[in-house]
Amino acid sequence: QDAKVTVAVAANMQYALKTLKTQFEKETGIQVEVILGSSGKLTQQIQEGAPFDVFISADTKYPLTLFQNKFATDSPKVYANGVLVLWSTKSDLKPEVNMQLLLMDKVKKIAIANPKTAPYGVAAVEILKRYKLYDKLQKKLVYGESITQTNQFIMSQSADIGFTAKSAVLSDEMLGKGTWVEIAHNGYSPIEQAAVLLKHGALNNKESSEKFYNFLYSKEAKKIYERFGYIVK
Amino acid sequence: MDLEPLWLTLQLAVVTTAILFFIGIPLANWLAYKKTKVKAIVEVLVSMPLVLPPSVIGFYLLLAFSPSQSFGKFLETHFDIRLVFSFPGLVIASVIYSLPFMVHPIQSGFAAVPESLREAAYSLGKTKWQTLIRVLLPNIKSSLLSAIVLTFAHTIGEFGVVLMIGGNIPGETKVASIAIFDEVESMNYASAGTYAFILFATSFIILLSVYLINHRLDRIKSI
Amino acid sequence: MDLEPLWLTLQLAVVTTAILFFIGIPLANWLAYKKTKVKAIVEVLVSMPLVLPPSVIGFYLLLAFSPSQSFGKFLETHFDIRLVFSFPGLVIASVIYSLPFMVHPIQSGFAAVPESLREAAYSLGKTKWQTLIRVLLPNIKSSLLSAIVLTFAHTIGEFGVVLMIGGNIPGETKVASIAIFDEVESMNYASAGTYAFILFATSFIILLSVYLINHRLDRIKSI
Amino acid sequence: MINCVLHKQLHAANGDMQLHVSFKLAPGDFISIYGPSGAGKTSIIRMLAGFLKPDDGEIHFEGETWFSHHQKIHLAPQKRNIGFVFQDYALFPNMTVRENLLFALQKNEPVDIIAELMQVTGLEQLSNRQVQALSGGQKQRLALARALVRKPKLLLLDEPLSAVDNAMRESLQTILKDIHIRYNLTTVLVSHDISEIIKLANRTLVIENGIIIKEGNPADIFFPEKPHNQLLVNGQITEIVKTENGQMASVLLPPQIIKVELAENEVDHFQKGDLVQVSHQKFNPTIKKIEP
Amino acid sequence: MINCVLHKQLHAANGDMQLHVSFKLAPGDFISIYGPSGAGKTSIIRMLAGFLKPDDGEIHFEGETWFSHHQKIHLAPQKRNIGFVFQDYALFPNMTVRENLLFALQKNEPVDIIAELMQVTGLEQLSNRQVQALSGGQKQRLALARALVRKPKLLLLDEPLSAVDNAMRESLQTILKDIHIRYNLTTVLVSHDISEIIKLANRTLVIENGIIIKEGNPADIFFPEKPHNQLLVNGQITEIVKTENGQMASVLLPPQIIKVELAENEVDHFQKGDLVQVSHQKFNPTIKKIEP
Ligand SMILES: Nc1ncnc2c1ncn2[C@@H]1O[C@H](COP(=O)(O)OP(=O)(O)OP(=O)(O)O)[C@@H](O)[C@H]1O
Ligand SMILES: Nc1ncnc2c1ncn2[C@@H]1O[C@H](COP(=O)(O)OP(=O)(O)OP(=O)(O)O)[C@@H](O)[C@H]1O
Ligand code: MOO
Ligand SMILES: [Mg+2]
Ligand SMILES: [Mg+2]
Repeated sequence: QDAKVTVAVAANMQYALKTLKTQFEKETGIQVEVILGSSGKLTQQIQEGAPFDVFISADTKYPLTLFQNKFATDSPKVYANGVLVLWSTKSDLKPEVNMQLLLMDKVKKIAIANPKTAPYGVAAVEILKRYKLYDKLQKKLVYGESITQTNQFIMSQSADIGFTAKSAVLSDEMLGKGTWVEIAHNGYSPIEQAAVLLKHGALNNKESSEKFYNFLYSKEAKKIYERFGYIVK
Repeated sequence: MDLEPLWLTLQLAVVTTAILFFIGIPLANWLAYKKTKVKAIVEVLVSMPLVLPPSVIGFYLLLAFSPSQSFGKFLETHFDIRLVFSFPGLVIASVIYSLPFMVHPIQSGFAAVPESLREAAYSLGKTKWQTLIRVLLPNIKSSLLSAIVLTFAHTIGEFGVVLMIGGNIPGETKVASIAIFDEVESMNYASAGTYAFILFATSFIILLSVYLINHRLDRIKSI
Repeated sequence: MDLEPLWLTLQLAVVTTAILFFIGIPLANWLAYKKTKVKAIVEVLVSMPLVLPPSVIGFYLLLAFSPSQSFGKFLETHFDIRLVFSFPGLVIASVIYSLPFMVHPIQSGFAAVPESLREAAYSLGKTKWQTLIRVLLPNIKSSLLSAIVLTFAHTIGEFGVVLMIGGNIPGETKVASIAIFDEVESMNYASAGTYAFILFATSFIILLSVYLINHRLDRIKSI
Repeated sequence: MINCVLHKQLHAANGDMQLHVSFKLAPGDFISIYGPSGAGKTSIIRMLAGFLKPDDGEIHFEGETWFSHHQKIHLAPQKRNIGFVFQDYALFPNMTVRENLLFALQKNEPVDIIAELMQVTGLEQLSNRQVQALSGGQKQRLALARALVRKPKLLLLDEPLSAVDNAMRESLQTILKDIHIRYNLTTVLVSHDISEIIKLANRTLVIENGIIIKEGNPADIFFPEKPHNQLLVNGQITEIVKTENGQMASVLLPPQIIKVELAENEVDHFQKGDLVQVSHQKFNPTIKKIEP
Repeated sequence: MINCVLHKQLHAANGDMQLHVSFKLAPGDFISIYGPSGAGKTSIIRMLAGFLKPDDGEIHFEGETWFSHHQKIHLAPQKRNIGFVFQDYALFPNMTVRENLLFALQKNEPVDIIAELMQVTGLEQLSNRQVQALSGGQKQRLALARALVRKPKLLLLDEPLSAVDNAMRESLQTILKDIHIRYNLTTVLVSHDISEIIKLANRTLVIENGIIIKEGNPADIFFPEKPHNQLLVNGQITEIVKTENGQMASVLLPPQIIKVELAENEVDHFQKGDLVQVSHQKFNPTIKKIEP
């Protein structure tokens, strides 16, 4: 009966997680139930008592808060570093490393994740500020509730271009759609993505939760992160 | 495609409608026949879910249900019940959210029954309860039908509140409206479209049937 | 605290109500007096936003508005208009979303005007338009009031649709209901509470006024 | 024996109106309440039934106190032993004729009364009819029968016959009269039909503006003049034609038209359509019964 | 000159009913339509007004074709030169008396007609009253005045006086008659009041089940018997008392009660409340006008 683990997953990890999940289920026979959302939203829900066993965040700050507020058993452990990309699916728009193209007239809307709740949004704002574009572009910004909604804005061309996770553009769903460019890693603070084992999991579902949590740091897992563009140290 | 969200939506709609049916009848009865000043206030409160943003309703429910707040804490420590992110929590939220859709049609139904019908039953020595069951309800069948169907359909459409207090847990709180949002976000337009189409078609058929049945009942009555 | 979302909500509600007023009157007029079979279908379509999940409405609007789809592309290439993430897009969405709240009360209002009043105007040589302006509308003031207020309040409450097509742009599409959701997600419960309270209080006062004014009008009429 | 003093402030069309009445009913009385629209007739019997609460006063019925402002008693309609017949019948549309009557039957009462009442009111054949399918007169009889199932001591009737046609009214009046005697009732009838009142009631209250302005035997109240030997009938001129001797008016006195010679000096005075009073001195009539 | 042939399938309470009528009106005619409820009276004048579209037939009015099934013509009510008076008055509640009349005035028509009509119908004093504050008779007069503002050639009246009391009816009938002559109208009156028809109309159509069953002069139609010299009046027995010679019945013949001696053998035959026919041979009456 305990052969199930409920995992709250930051939206950028959803593509990698599909593969992780298949692998883990095959190895252990334990079912993985995935709840997606922005890291901030999931953190809020966990604090309100959501019944999640493991939390895979897009940064270290949110899991740390949970640990400090006694919703997690251990301090958070980084599993990979995220990479930010600039992506467009419009045929007449080719993202460049030099971001001045964002100022062009034909770029009407730029999608980023909501910096209030999504670490990838924070990184995107940081990069725009670094290039002194933030104030000029503020009118063009639209905010996805999480990185998924951001992807959706770019994919449907509702936004002409946008900042998202590299894992997204490498995913099966989006592979080969539009063009993207990786943002220089020194342009933003490293997106150190960490996970924690939650109290709920430790209390109600110890064995499976721990198995899954440990699996996140296994060799096989690391290979999968790399395949989806994450940097693993 | 995962049919669980549709199944869950159906369960939620059935349970909510059933509960509201038993809350709605006495409440509508009271509103239709009382003439106190409290009535205006209660009438407004019943209508509030019509005009309040679901996020406002969701916010207050979140405060009420959260185990860190007094009511939620009380439930948690004394009964080991947690309403956020749970099906019972959704049911309570839906009951509040769909309340006006049950109460309003029944109230108009009661108001349309001639007063003399109630009084006739009283003059025959019948209690209010007997009068309600044997005389009033059988004579407002078409209002009851509207109320049930609207409540059912509106519960199917519940979204904002669920998003805030439901937490998208498969098999527990991931209802169809949330699943559609989710699928759209993950760009599975095909399955979003399938969910949406099923809900659209269901609502359309339900609503069309009510209109037609109501017209039929009206005609039968007028003959 | 940022008051812009509240201000934006107000603008959206005013514009939507104004537009719906001019759409709602002819539509309600048609529904109240036509007896064709098309009518039942139109009646159901008008009621659909009542029962469809906002996420379904939002999904279809997103498809329609997206510049990669035909309608959105057409607007973009010919008129340089993009409806997603824009205030005009929200207005269109709100108009669809709140349609039944404008049409239903006006329709019942028209239906309650005795047929002979219209016919009397016709027999005096007045056109349908003159009859509408000079006879029908002045005699359904209280229904018009209900319609306006309900539409206004319901637009304030719009959430799910805006969440899907709005993009949360401050000053453009970040209306109060979205702001509340946002604040709750980022755990700023205090400011979520403030927004929620303002909306709650506004809705309550608006609704209470309508009920009281309506009762007053009813009483005046009955004397 | 009913003894009542009633005071109620009513909200009439043209401002407030004080209803102030007091009257007594002896067992077996058939009293009628007569008066213009809005005088307060319905209000009075609604207070007797308990549907409307008086502002002040008392109602005593055979030793029971049904209402007393000072003692703060207001017995629910359910607990007053009354039968009430509504102007709009108020039959239960969801039930058949028989079901309407069965619904009225009190627990543990024998069911015989139903058959008896159906027979008295001539409804046996209609037992399983839905009430919508009844004619006006049949509905009226059912309403009456239903009010009697409980064997009330006090029967209250609010203009029960105003919506039925003449022939039906005749026969229902007869039924009403029989029932009043047969079940030993005290009956209060609101009516605006003087002929009906004279036929049925032994006493009349004439109400105006919430006050009893006259009270007594119906014939005395409505036709206080002494019987005399002259006949006056109102008619209408349908035609005026020239004859050898002057002019002749045809006067419509339903069911016939009579001819009246006009004197020379009267000719210009009359014209077609005029309402006229026909009089005839030294009148020596015979009468013949009209079978309904 | 109006010439019409009308056919319409109506959905009556007890199944469908075929309305099939054809009639002509000469200019200046005042015709009345009489018949039981549901016969199709209202339907006929609604078809004349253009509110209801016949299934087949024609309506020709002084050379204009208002309706023709074959030519597919159905003139809108706005384009027919009619005045229509509704049973429920259909006054505009959002306007005062004067505004109701002004609304009816056509563009560029002189406003004098308003004052004239207010004077003819006695509404001058009420010019600025809201219509809700009018009495039934005042409302009726206003409805009539409003229908005449347009100076229609054809005036259609649907039971216009059925809701007013007797005295008011009298005076409105007189106004109606004067107006008919003064404005040279052709008038069609739906009425179920025979006395009213006799007073006002020069021709009557009697309708039953959608068919004209009789047509002609009102007095001939309703009282086909020859005037004769016997008087029959219906009355009601209010009392029977013993006298020395036998029994004496008091018979109510409003406005009086007369006394009739009963023969020995008749005594058991009569009882209080009975309706009776009073007859008197060799009748030689005089008449006196009743001033309204
Ligand atoms: N519950 C009530 N409270 C106050 N006023 C009332 C109430 N019910 C009726 N009235 C008013 O009292 C007045 C008398 O009404 P009532 O129905 O007793 O008259 P009525 O004599 O029966 O007239 P009608 O012949 O038209 O039936 C009316 O003006 C009515 O508006
Ligand atoms: N538009 C319509 N289409 C079909 N049937 C109709 C229509 N209007 C009325 N009827 C039916 O036609 C029948 C005759 O109605 P109408 O109103 O002409 O009768 P009436 O002679 O005026 O009766 P009353 O004296 O009761 O006013 C009724 O049974 C009515 O239901
Ligand atoms: O994966 Mo996130 O938490 O939406 O940036
Ligand atoms: Mg009354
Ligand atoms: Mg009619």
